[in-house]
Amino acid sequence: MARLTLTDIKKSFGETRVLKGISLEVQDGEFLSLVGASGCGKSTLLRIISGLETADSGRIEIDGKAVDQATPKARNVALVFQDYALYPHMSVAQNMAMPLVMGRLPMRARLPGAKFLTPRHAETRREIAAKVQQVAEQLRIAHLLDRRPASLSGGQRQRVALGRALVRDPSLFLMDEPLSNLDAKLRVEVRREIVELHRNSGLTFVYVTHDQVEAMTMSDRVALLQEGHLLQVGPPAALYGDPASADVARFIGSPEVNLLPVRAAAGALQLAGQALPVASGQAEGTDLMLGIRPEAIRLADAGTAGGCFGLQVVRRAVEDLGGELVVHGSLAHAPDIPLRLRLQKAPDGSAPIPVPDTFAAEVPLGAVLLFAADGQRVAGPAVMARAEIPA
Amino acid sequence: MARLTLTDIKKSFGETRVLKGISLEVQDGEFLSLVGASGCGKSTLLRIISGLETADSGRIEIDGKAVDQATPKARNVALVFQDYALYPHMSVAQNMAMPLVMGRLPMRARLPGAKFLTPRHAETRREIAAKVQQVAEQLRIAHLLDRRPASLSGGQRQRVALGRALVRDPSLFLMDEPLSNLDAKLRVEVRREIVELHRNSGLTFVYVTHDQVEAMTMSDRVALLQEGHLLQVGPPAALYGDPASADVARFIGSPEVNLLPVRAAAGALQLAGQALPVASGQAEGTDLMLGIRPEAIRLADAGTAGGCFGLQVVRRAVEDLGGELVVHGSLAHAPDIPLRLRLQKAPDGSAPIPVPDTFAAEVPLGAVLLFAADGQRVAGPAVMARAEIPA
Amino acid sequence: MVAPASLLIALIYVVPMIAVVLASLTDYTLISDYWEWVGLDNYKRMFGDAQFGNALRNTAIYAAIFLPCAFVIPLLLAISIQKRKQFRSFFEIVYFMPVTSTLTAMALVWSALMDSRQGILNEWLGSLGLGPVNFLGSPEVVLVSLAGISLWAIIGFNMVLFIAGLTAIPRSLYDAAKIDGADHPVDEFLRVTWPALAPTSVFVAVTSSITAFKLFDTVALLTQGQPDHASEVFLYLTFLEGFEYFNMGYAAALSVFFLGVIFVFALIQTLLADRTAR
Amino acid sequence: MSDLSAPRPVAVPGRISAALSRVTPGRILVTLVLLLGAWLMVFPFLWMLSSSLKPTSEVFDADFSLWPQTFAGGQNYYDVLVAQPYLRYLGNSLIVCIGILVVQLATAVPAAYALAKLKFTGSTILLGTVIACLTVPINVTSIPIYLGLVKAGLLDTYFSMMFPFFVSVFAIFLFRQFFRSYPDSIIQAARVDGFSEIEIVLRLILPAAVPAAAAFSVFSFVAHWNDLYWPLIVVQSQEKMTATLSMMQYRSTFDINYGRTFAAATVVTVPMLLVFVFARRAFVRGITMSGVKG
Amino acid sequence: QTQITCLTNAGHLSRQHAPLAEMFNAMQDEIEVIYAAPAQNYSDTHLKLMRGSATDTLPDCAFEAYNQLPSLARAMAARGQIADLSTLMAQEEAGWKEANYTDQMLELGQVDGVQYGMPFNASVIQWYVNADLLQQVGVAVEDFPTDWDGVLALAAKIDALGDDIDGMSYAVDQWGDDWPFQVLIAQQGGQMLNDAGDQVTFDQDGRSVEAMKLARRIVTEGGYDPHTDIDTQLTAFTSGKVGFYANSPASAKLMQERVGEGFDLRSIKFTVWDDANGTLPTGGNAGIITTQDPEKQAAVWEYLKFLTGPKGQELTAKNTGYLPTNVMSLEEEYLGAYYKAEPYFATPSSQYDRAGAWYGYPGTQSEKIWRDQRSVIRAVMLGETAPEAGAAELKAIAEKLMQR
Ligand SMILES: Nc1ncnc2c1ncn2[C@@H]1O[C@H](COP(=O)(O)OP(=O)(O)OP(=O)(O)O)[C@@H](O)[C@H]1O
Ligand SMILES: Nc1ncnc2c1ncn2[C@@H]1O[C@H](COP(=O)(O)OP(=O)(O)OP(=O)(O)O)[C@@H](O)[C@H]1O
Ligand SMILES: [Mg+2]
Ligand SMILES: [Mg+2]
Repeated sequence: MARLTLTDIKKSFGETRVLKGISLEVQDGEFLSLVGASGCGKSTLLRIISGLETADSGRIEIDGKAVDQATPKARNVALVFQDYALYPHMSVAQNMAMPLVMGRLPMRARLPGAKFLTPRHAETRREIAAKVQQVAEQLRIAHLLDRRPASLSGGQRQRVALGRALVRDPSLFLMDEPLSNLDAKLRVEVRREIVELHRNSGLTFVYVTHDQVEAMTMSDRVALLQEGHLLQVGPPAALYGDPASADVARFIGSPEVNLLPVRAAAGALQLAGQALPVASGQAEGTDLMLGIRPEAIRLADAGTAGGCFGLQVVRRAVEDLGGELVVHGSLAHAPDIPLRLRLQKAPDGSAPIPVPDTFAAEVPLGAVLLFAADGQRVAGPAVMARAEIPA
Repeated sequence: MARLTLTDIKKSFGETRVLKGISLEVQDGEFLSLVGASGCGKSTLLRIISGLETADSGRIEIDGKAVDQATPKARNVALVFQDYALYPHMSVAQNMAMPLVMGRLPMRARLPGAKFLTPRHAETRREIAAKVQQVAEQLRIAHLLDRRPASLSGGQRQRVALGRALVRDPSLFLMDEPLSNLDAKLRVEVRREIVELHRNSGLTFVYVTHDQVEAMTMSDRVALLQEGHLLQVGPPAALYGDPASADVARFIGSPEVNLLPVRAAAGALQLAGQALPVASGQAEGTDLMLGIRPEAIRLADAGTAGGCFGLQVVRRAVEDLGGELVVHGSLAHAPDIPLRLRLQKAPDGSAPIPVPDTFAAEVPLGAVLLFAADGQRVAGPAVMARAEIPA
Repeated sequence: MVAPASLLIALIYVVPMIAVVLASLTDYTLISDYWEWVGLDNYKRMFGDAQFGNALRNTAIYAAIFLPCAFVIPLLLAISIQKRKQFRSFFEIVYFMPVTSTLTAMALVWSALMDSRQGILNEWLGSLGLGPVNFLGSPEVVLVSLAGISLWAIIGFNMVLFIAGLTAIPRSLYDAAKIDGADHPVDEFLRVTWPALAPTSVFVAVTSSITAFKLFDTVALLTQGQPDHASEVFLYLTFLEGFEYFNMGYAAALSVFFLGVIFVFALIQTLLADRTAR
Repeated sequence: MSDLSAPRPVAVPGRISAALSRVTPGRILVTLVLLLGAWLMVFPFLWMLSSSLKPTSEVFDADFSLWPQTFAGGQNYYDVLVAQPYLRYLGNSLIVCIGILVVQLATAVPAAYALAKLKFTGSTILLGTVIACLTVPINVTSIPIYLGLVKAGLLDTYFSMMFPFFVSVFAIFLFRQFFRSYPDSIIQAARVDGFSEIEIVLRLILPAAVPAAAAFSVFSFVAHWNDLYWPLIVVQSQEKMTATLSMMQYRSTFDINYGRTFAAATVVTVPMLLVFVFARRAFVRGITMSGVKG
Repeated sequence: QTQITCLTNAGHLSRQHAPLAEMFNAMQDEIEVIYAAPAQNYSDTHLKLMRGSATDTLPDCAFEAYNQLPSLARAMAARGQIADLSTLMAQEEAGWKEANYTDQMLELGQVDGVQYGMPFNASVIQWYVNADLLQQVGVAVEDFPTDWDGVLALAAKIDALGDDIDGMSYAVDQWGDDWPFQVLIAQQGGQMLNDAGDQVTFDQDGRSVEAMKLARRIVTEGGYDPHTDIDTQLTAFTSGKVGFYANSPASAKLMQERVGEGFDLRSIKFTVWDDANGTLPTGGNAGIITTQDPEKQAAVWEYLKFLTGPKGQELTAKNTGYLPTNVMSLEEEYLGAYYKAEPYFATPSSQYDRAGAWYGYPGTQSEKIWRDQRSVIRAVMLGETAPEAGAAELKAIAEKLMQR
């Protein structure tokens, strides 16, 4: 049970300013995902929260108590390391049991050989072994418990690292890309385990991931870190549907959002000579960016529908993802402006791919996002038209 | 330029039989993805191909020449290690330059301090530096060239490991989950770099990944490894649309395929009491599995359309992935049979979520897969109805 | 890759050792060119030789004093110095200094410092209300004194080895240990430092015990076995027999026997430690 | 001025209190013990240095004083440095020590690597032999080696002074232990990158073992610099005398010039201290093993 | 010019050799003397020569301790590596030998009746006395007792001066060789071995028992402490904490230097029981010729003649304190005047007539015999063994090991 409050955390490594003032409040029991480009400081932030690294300035509070000077142990956090950090000389079972042994057994009973000298703790030892066994089964590594990390595959190691955190009963779970080396199937399963753990324990989670699906499906809120600042913090759907800036829109969603350079005109937007019927509310002549999600573009078989505007697209390449296609193309009348489309295949698996190289597409007016030239979101009709999504 | 032929490769670690006879032919210039559950032996296979590990039995040929006894150097393969394996005491630039230094400079010129003694090689050195710089820029790590691995983030390390392979001019590229620690945006970019490298170089690639999208979009063929055997090798679309077994269907595609237990009846299938109008061609009373991809199920707003069968679904949970929703439900008349649906959101971002807890859905007959109880694919009408997908 | 080393090992160790083993079966003296095979006589004689038992006992006692200290003190030093930011280099230099000393000269210094009447050590002890200690004149103390001198000379080296071993431990393990709650120094040591230091520890333990058994120089320079054979350790006895009494054959037999014992000891130590370290 | 000190009011109290919080009774105690130990370590050196400046009559005075009452350092050091060809002895010592060290490293490092990381037939036997040889003191093998050198007519040459030490089983064992913990994964990456095995050793493993290698180098250098046993056996002529052996020149059973002996000892020791102080940086220059996951 | 290489038992830059070699090289130019790299001490020299003999890598000349000369000379003679000096002596002009050496002195260099060595250094034990302490108990140095009872009584008196003051030091139990033990026998007029040198005779007439009793009295009456190691005793004496101290005159110069201004240091003839027959074993070393090359042999001979000649011995005595081996050197022009002026250095000359043999046991085990005997003597001095039993053991040890 813990509320985590970060106030203006700054951190530099030598010349490199990694965190430039991070303020963030994670509610008790919340599941917060931390996303951001590689090298943006996610791991560093987790290490600061856990107490392994000290911030150059700023405050960290857990449940309102400042913990800046507290040891990691005192903070009682569980951390899954991105690089696993397994103890090479211990078996998987010992690796996983470590936090429990440290937490539950008194010093006397932890000394080597104490096993035989402190029979009073046999009960605790059994409990620990049982817990390790249980978590190992959840993570499908029960058959590996006697192995050393060196003889494990990448994904197996990652699960051991995860298991070491899961056996615990901490106030705060910090996880640094804990599923990156798992195959899709296993990942879904373990993801579910984590979500369930979160739901059942009611503990606070801070979860670093670069997997959109994870961030979107697991978290209560997502925090997007970029160049040392938090760009936006909010529910996943808000980051996706209501991004505060072009950067956020660009980072969330895959394939990436289309950002088309437009200029405000009277009641319309000029897109490379084509006038789009979108009222921007901006002064005429202002340069803007028009954001369109790839899945918002659909094929216009029979003329542009109402409430939509049309685009002529040249097809360049097609990626088949099994259930859907990603079409890479560009505007027919401005070949240097690329356009990505995501097209659902027909349920029988047949591809809805337009046969001509150049085809017509349409975009509902309500589906567009408008950004100023500096990337800031511009309140426009697009926002007005958005509906709340029930979860 | 290399054709890789594996014949009946077997490998055990002590008791653990990891590879139980792998035969595989990778054509010259082909891009083959290797997928499979965590711990199934993908890395081991790559290590055997590269010569770091010796197979217990079996033959490896490169371009028809047996290389079982050849050193890694002689095989001239580039390998991206799953665990990076960077040289800890060398800068990023040195790490990346190493394969070139080793390959292009003679022994004399590689000795420490030889830089100043062998001016004749200054030209080569410049070329190497230029190449490193170029690859680093592609991978967006040019600003890190002077750093040591210890001061890099996880994703940065992974890119260095990748860069070390990319600078080379090998006969064979082996990559072990080279993008797992990158954020989605960067991953798309680097993916494109790799595809381009493959296209331009015409070299042979063996690429281990657990990312469906990578496997589907990058590869000419995908090989699925499970429990020491190759389950299926074929073009990505074939694995997705035309899986040889329930295991393959289950492994490829996310969310996972729905596998419903059915029994063959006269000209129909019995699904928990409901008769589906699917002709299985199997003896009556045979237990079968009906595979339905989550995206093949759509909402039936106004009665079931022609060529489809209908299902009543109870909604349990909804995951919002931004552009689409994953609905977890179960059959209304058999609550213990789960059902996953993937629903595209409307282009304006509004969710097509059925308001009632129980709703009607329909599945086109052509979209179903049929498997025997042992998992083997059953040739049925579903197959007949499939269309080839243009790429 | 092992060829040059193997060749040299053969030339420098194996062949001479074979010669020594052969010599142990003769009554060669160096004094006379005449010698004959005597079979195992030299070995039989060993067990009737009171000095042989005495030297064995002295060596064992010395090793029992020297070994634990030569291992534990440097380890503690390394741990407490390595973490230090201030004075780290100062302590490193100072503790390593004795390694660089010239024993021939230092023996003179030590004999002056350990002078049981006018020596500075006793003066210091006196000012603490202790002593005086008869460092080199008492049969009970002399082995302790010799061990002290050897420790003085070796602590710095073992300490530097331990520091080198400590430096090679990945930081991430300590991070993980901190997160797991093992931040008590004892836990940190037992769970991370000690296992990760195993190869270094094996080395230090094995070489220190061999060093202990090979004690020679300090005895030869400082006590020559005095008082009353009390510091006559094994190698010194071998030296006396071979080079003072010219009983080369017997000395060779002593060497062969003793080397056999140390070797078995060292090999067991290494293999056991190797196994547990894996 | 005020600009420069602007951020300080925040930073300084924090740092001081942080520093103060680190000063605990335990730490003070540890520091005191370390200082006491340090004093015990240096004192013999101080005694030697101080004695090298004294006339014989003062060396053994009961009331020890660091600075001599009668300064005899000038004469003592003159005798050592000027009155004899000290530079020649120094040169001999250098030649012998460097020669030994170079060959030792050249033979031990590859062998240790092979023992630590390669599987080859006979590796267990070789390791056993190495450990066996570790137990063999030069005293035992000196006669056979000496006889061999006489046969080869090599007595009183630099070669004979170095030969028995050309292979250091100590170094092989030491390096093996340090190489063992090097991650295999990185070695494999190197093989794929086209490193030859010898380059793996030189470019990867040795840099990681620098602290141990430096410690060994100093140790070997010092040991052979100070060695008296072997030079006494093989050195016949004054031209080949080492610096340490030269200390024996003015000593006899009943007569010893203490001041001069200690001056010589000081002069012999100082180069070793310098070697150490310069090599010390290498002792601590470990590298963070962060190239691999897990 | 002939170059000869010599190996010495002591450092060649020590006072013993350096000035002599320098002088010799300067005064003629047919022969150049150079010294081999040094050995550590007597036994190391012996070992080096033995090794050199076995491998035929000997220097041209060497200096070997009297007690070790027999075993070395026998081994080398068997291999034909050592020169018989009598032939060279015979070539000298008539009367030369008699003018320079007494027979007694020459005998020190003889083994089995052959003159292998020219006695270069010789020393008989003497007392070093702290005159200040003597004065404190009211005894003048001139009145130093001449019998053991007196000596022990005096030591007892000095010992009583204070806790940190010892009466005397005579470390017979700690010496590296049996020189001081032989003193105890010889000063009674005894011989260690019979004339044939194959039988132990040190126990004749109860001499070894008396020696052991005396040794014990040195502890009980003289206040000597066997628990104190030998270096501590030396330092104690030189820092004025011991009444008198037994050692070789070779240390005279060193003693003087170590004492400095500390106290009034004197030297005195050693106490002898049997004034008429008592002798004292002579320590020191003899020069031997170890080259077979006649030209070099001649050159070495020249050098040895110089070293043992009056000038050489004068310098040696003045530089170190050794007893001169050359009778001529006692004359006024060499040492006579010097000795009168420096009584502290003159003591050896006053013991000239006492200089007797220092025996080595037959066979090769002399050192081993001594090391075993030393333990017995220590036990006697500590009172753990009765003198009689001790004496018997001494003989048993010697007889057991002599055989081999
Ligand atoms: N040295 C070893 N000793 C014993 N077992 C090993 C060893 N190395 C690997 N294994 C086992 O072999 C199996 C295959 O390992 P491998 O690393 O090839 O898996 P993988 O397919 O790469 O998995 P991942 O996707 O998790 O990286 C695993 O179950 C692993 O535990
Ligand atoms: N010890 C260090 N010294 C210098 N720079 C460092 C150090 N550690 C990290 N950095 C830099 O700080 C930045 C943030 O690193 P961090 O590991 O927090 O990134 P990340 O967000 O976790 O990235 P990834 O997703 O790739 O793991 C990176 O640019 C990295 O290069
Ligand atoms: Mg990270
Ligand atoms: Mg793997």
